[in-house]
Amino acid sequence: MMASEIKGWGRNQMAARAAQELSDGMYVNLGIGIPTLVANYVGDKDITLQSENGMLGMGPFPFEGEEDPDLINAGKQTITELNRTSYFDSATSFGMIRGGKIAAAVLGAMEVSEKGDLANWMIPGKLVKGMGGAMDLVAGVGRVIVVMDHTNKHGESKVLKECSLPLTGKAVVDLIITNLGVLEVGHKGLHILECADGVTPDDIRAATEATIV
Amino acid sequence: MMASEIKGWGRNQMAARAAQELSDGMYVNLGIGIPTLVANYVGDKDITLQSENGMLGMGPFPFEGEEDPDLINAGKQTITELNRTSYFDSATSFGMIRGGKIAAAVLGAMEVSEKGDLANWMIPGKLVKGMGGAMDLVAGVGRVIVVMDHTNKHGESKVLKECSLPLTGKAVVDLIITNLGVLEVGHKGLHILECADGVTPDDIRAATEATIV
Amino acid sequence: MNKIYPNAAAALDGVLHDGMLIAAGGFGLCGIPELLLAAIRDAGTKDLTFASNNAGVDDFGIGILLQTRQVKKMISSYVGENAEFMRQYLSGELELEFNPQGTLAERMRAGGCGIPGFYTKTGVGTVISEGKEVKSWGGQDYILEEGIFADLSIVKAWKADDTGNLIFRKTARNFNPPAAMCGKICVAEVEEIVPRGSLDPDNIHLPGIYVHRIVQGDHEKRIEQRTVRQKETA
Amino acid sequence: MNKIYPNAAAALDGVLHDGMLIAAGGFGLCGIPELLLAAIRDAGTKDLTFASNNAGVDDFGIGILLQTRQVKKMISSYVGENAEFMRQYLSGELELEFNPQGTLAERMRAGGCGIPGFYTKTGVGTVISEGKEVKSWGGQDYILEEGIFADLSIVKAWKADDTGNLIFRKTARNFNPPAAMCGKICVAEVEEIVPRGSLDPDNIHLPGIYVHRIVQGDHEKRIEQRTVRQKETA
Repeated sequence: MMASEIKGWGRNQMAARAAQELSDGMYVNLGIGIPTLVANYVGDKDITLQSENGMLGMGPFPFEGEEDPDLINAGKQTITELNRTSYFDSATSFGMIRGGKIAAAVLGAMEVSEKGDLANWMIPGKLVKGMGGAMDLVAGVGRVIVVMDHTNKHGESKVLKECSLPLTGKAVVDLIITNLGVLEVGHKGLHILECADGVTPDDIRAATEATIV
Repeated sequence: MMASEIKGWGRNQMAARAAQELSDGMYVNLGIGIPTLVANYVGDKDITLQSENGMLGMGPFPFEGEEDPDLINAGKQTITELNRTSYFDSATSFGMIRGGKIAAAVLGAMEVSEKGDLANWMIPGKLVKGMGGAMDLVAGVGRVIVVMDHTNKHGESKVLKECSLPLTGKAVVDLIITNLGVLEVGHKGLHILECADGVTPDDIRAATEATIV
Repeated sequence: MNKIYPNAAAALDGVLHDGMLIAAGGFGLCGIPELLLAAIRDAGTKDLTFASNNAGVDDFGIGILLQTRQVKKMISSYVGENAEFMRQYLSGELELEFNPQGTLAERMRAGGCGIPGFYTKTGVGTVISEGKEVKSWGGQDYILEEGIFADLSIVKAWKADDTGNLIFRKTARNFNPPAAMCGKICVAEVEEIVPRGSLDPDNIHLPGIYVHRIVQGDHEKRIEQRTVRQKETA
Repeated sequence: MNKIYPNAAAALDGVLHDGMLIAAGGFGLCGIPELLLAAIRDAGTKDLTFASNNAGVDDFGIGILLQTRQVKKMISSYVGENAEFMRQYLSGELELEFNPQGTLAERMRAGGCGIPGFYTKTGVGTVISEGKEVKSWGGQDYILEEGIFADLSIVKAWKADDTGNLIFRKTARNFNPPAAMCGKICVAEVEEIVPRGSLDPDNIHLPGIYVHRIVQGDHEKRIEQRTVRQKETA
């Protein structure tokens, strides 16, 4: 069976799996895309979401007609506040990120290496939009959790011995959650912690270029 | 006539002279002692006083019975606020000092050198209390104005070729106001800008160890 | 001390010159100094370098100065959402210095606080670290980043009093305080000027010492991505 | 997530150990964590290093820990007003590291913001610069100062909500926010705990992310120098 034929988890299942990594009392930063969905699966855990443009305690999207141009998240989407919310400036916001006060960040990725290197901001020769806050987040937060498809649209592994794209951070990733399962970044390579529904460890090995120990 | 016999200006006259250096719209930090008196002589100039423990817009002492333990100045005295007042933390306060946002500081001194070196925090072998915010102020503010007696209690010049006491700052003083007059720190030495009442330039030269050009 | 100016053009009078470095507040289109940017466009000042997290969109924010070719260089963390930007950048007309977002914010604050350099681990092992001094603490490498010292700061606040004390609203605060701190001159545009004494001294977000000129005006406050949820029907 | 503790001793349970570095808020006797200092005295923890602008007076503030010989070292800018301090210092029982006040505040903020070092011109050419790296920008020398990374922060605020959002009152804010930021664990004592949602999100002085434990209690709030003016009689 070709790795590219294996489906494993869908977007929501990956998000739900990432949510399991979060525990009560944590302050967490969620990236754009699948990571945003993680908020739907925290259940009754007391999680406070940071938006790096200057907010702790990010609430859901507003109801139609209640959008506030002064209240957006880091993806520039209109959002709402909660009864725990605080606002602050960008220097303070990244101070808490750089200072390790954010327990975890859940981010998407283009590539991850077996050493925990992360590439998610730039494809040379293509339109380059910038790293935004990603480099600060991966350098600063307590735990970096990557959520992404295991392979790209050509069926090639995105979990590599070495990243081929320019890095967002070096040796920063702690956990990789893909449609095929969960991999932990260890000192000597990756460990398979869990396989997605209908996926075997061998399926993961077959779909992975990086060293799995 | 011995320098030590010359009186020149009193404390309030020195403070009044220092106040002439301040102009409309300035943010100013006043040290303890004679510098504090400067506030009495700003007239209708729009001066905002900073207290480096975290306040802009320092008001006068409170009326009896209205003292607030949460409202003190850098000399730990109870004070009041004004309708322009803002409060902030110590890192922000010294950020504005270090960042050159305070136009002028008026400070007392033990010794000043002809190069603008200032010593006002420590006498070796004596009780050492610490520099507090003095080193930050002299390094950071736009203009450092020293107000002090021209000579010490032994009649010795406090305006020297070189300071003998440990420095608060090197080449930081712009203007020296003493009981004898006003001296500006120039590239090649001190310039007499003004003599106190009944004091001649020769009196100042006689009372000064530093080079006056 | 009169800090209040009748309009944005007056508030910028005498402080603009070709080739200057301007630090601008705002994140995306949120909390941007839209009136001052329009006034800079009208003034025609050229060869500008902007330290600003974003570059606006084609017809709003710094984007309007890209259309008129007034910008020589951007120091930014993210410049998507702007086709004209990309065209000028790819054709070599526009210089671009990418800064990680937190590094950019801290560089502004540092400049305002008299700190010419600071160490951060953000960007270690990436292109951002190229050519920068590296120093280790506890076995971890950090790179030296420099404070930004701007010729001019332009910021947008919610309310000001006439002494320049500013308050911001919700996430429109963002880069405005650090941007305001790092300029030799800071001009602030606000939605409302309130009487002295009506802002709570404990809740001034940016003390008036940082703000040299103030202008009040109507703001479009455009929303970049309108996202909503549906009210559940009972 | 329960951050509220019944008393200062409970709030410090498990976080004290001999030889630790504690960052404390307060300026003079204003805004000091008086309940937590008393609890540390009662806990008997020894060989403490305090990063604190001042050392209290003989019978209040950090002074009470000097009386019990629990302090090994002070990192401070000003230690006057404390005879016992001077006695221990002159006899060699107590180490003292003087920091300029702004350098101390910035070192705390830097530690809290993941900045291990920054350059400042404060102290250049003085004893403070001895043994420190020097670097020049624009012909001006700056010295390298290091971030403070404390084992514990103890601070005093006016009000807290149960998520740890804090607000301070007037000049009692002072070193409390930077001190709170630089500790692995931060314990805050407050005059009042208010319901969640009753603090204005725009006016939180220190977000709850920095605050791990909260205790409410009565504060003496001693005045160090009572200065007054006379009411003019009409």
